[in-house]
Amino acid sequence: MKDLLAVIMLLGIYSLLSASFFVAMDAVDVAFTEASVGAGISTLLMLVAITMTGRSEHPVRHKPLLALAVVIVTGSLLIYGTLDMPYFGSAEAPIHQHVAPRYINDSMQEIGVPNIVTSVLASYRAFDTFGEVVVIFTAGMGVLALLSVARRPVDIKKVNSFNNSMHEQHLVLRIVTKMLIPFILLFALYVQFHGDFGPGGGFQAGVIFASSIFLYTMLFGMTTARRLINQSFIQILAASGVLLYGSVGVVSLLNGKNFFDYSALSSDPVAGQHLGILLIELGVGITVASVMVIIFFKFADRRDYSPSNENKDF
Amino acid sequence: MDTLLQVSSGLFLLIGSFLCLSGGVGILRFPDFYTRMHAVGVTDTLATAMILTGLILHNPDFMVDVKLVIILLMTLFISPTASHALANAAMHEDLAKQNEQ
Amino acid sequence: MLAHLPILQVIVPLLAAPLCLFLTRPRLVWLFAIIVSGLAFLISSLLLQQVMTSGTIIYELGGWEAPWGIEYRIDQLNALLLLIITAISTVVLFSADTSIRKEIPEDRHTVFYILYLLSLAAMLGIVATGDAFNVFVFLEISSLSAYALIALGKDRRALWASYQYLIMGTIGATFILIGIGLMYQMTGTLNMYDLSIRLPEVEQTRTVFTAFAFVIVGVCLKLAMFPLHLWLPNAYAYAPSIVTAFFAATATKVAIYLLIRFTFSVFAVSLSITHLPLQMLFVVLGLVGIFVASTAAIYQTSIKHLFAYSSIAQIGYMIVGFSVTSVAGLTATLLHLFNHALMKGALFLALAAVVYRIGSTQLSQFQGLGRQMPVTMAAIVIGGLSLIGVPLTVGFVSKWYLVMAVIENGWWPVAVLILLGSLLAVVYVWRIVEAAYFKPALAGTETIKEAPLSFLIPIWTLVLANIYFGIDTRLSVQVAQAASQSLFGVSP
Amino acid sequence: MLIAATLAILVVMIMATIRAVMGPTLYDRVLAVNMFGTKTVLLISLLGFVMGRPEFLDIAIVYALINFISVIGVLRYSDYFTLKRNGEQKK
Amino acid sequence: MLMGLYNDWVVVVLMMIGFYIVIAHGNLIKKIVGLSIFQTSVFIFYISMAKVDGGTAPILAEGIQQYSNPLPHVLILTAIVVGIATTALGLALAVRIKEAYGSVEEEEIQKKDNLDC
Repeated sequence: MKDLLAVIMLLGIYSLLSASFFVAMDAVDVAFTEASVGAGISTLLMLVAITMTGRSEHPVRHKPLLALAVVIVTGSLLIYGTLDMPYFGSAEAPIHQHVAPRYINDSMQEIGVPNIVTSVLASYRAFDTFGEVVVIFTAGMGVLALLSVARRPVDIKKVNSFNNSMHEQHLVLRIVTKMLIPFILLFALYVQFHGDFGPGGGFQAGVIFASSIFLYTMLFGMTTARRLINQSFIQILAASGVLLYGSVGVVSLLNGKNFFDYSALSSDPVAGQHLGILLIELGVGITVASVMVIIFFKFADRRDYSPSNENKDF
Repeated sequence: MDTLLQVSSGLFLLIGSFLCLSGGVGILRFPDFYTRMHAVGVTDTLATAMILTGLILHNPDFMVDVKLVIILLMTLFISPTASHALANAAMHEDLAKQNEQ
Repeated sequence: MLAHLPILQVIVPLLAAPLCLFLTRPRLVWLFAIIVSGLAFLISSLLLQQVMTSGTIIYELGGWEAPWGIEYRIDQLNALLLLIITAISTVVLFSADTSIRKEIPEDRHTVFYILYLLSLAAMLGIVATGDAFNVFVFLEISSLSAYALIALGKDRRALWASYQYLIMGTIGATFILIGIGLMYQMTGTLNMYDLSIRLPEVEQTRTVFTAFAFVIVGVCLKLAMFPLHLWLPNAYAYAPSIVTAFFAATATKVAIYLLIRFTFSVFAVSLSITHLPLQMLFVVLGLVGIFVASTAAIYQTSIKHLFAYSSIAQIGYMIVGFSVTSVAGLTATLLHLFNHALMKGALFLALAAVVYRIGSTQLSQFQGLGRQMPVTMAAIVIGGLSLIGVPLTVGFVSKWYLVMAVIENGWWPVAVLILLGSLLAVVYVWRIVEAAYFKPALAGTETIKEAPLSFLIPIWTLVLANIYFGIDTRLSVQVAQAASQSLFGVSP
Repeated sequence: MLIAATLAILVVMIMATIRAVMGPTLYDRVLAVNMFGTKTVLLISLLGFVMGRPEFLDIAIVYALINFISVIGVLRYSDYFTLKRNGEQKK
Repeated sequence: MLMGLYNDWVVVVLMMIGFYIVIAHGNLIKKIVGLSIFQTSVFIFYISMAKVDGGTAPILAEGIQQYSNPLPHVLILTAIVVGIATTALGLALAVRIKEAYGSVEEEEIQKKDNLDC
């Protein structure tokens, strides 16, 4: 496969397939995330990237024998390692005996949220999730550091006329999109606040929210989208999501409990847990949505203004 | 009443599966892009509608039915739009090629 | 508030990073970062003191007890690492403002400090946590910020170096993830302490063997241990000078910490050493690493590359000490870890000062610098002597302990090889001295002045620490010994 | 009947994958990916019923949305290539 | 044994395909695609270990006794996020490299670097 565009589409299929597999394996939350991230966001980012780096791959000249050897050794080590593993689906495996039973049996009394994944994610292992939000924030800052361009566009008129010529042919798309976007936003809100009861939560909601903005940008052009969304405002928003998450922990510290102990938030421990989960999910959602938008905009900006495109006839 | 629902649900699912398969054969066997597009575009929308209707009839739970209806509506919107956009883009490329020649 | 110190250690810099976006001027952000880093340093010294007096501190996050929630577990080893990281970070930050003015465009300064603080917080998080998966998460934060920081370098090769690091680093992290998954599958727990209790039951299985292999290879990729070191020299050489100074002194230390933690605490010593030919493997790789990297260092034309290769060689020493698997050997490794952070911090900071003045680190540009920048060059010379292991510097102390530990184990040839390795260090340090002091200055360089105070003060703080801990070894040796004893379960 | 429908959809998914790998044009691939996406939506809805917990249809909705967005994305950015190429040729 | 472990072996093969793409291909974008496949396969490995025969999704409902293990799901949610973060940063680097070197092929970049020295 030398055509990277095709490679990326096949990657999208792989991602969709693995997400269906996750559903079959009962991991509904994971399937949700993999679908929106793997098949949605990362495919889009790769598409934008190859418009800048070129679409075809050069043939490999030398035979990668060393690579093949490394892969075979690693693979056989892994196969060797699987030989003593508990069998697939067996309920006697250690992982179903040791830590997990408490989550399954007691999380309803301790946290009061039917979705066990949410209660483990947001309360028992809240610090991991905080780390996850910081990872996303770091990626946003990293992309900001790498792809920021000076305010001065190369030739804004040319870029605009190029973009417009592209949009004119999409009248039907524009109308359908206009109808869809409010629905997508509504759905994002539903996912955000329904995460306690069903699959979903802040991360998925953030991604869905961001993808609606991507859709808008792709069909109505960067200039229109930028009029809608202020760059420095969205950076502040990304930071405040992280801070919202962190401050929930700080509040419990100030109340004399341990960091992220949500029972400090209310007189009734279970109600406190509920409130805490709601707040941190909100923080996650805000950060994820705004960082995704930052990343996407930076990529798109770079393409329109990058010096390498300067001499090209659009 | 119940048996009637079950039977009709099964029927819908059957038709849906058949349409699906014919679409699948179409995408593999048809000679060029536009004919494939036709096969997929038509069967996709109809098959989805059939299978989802079958599921709605199958299930008495209200919330689930609402979600199924939402999915149905969305496919009815999205599928033809995507097909339209695709055909449109392909046409443009073809026209561009012809202009060159 | 004293009870919450373990979490504050990580959370203060972590929450400070997004706060930077609210500050308008880069200068303010810099001041803020120094304050935060200083605060972290204060917390880590308090923690070390607390641990030395009252033993291991356990902090349960979210109030959930250990195998269900995530816990922070600070013993002597962690406390020592926390102190090293925060100290170096604070000292390095003092010269950051002056240095990056020359090397990074103005509009990226705020982002630079944010990434720096994130990287600091993530390293502290890796060290403080007692949960295997949490290690992975924080490892990724530190790696992502490292990729971005390295890519900020002026040269275009910085981008390529950063990309290579990203690929290698992600492969390493994914290997660690596979290893953690296999361990989890056999034991059902992610908590390190719990793992160490439950792993012996299943230690004979092939799955645990594979898990161990994957974790070790993953960590060694991050560590840049000899055959897996290819990403390191370019990454260090083309990153902004401040970043190099910070990472050279801390990042590899964190990876060494992980190696020690996984081999000695999580997998019991019996498994890691007795059942596997790990000891031999590590000694050989360590020694080969020392020689190959030192020889490569001799042939470099850029001083940053030279010291980067020397870092790989120093990692070799730590690996040798570590593979002795006795209290003495581990003490030597920890001492060298501490001392190497001081030396490399001083050396790379001095290089940053040179870059600030002459804009390059090519050896040919160093001619006559001994007279033009006497104070900076003196620091480089002392740092170099410390690398060689001359008495009265920290380098001597750790080499001494290392050789003693090796001899105690009866490995005479290894001890001789270690001393031979030091001779190679003499050669590459001499090349710098020769260029700086015994060659005439290049034409047109008369205007070069001594580095500004914002460089000299931090550099000399580190250099003096080099000398102080080379003479008064009580503090460092005591902590290192306590840490290695606790790892082997020997009561002091 | 549910299981039969699931199997039929799996077969169609395989067919779509074959077309996506074979190509030959970009648009054939996009078409195949789009078809694959809609079939995934159906598969997820059916799987929910087969496994007896049909509450999780939210995922299917997301799939439908994402599928739409990625088709638009591919078209939007492939336009970019076509126009760029045409521009270069004119020059 | 075959029935009990076939699933793991398929995952291993998938992982190794991804791993091979990362180390054998010279195109920077393709390397990132490889990383993505590698990571997704590790996710599949984690999720398949969480499955219990006869269990259902870990969302509590009345009348259900057997749930699959929720902990690997939580870990993988975090890991997916880490994956997308790495992908985004890697792509950003690739874009910058293209601008600086005019190419995203490993061989050409190395050739240009050697010329610089």
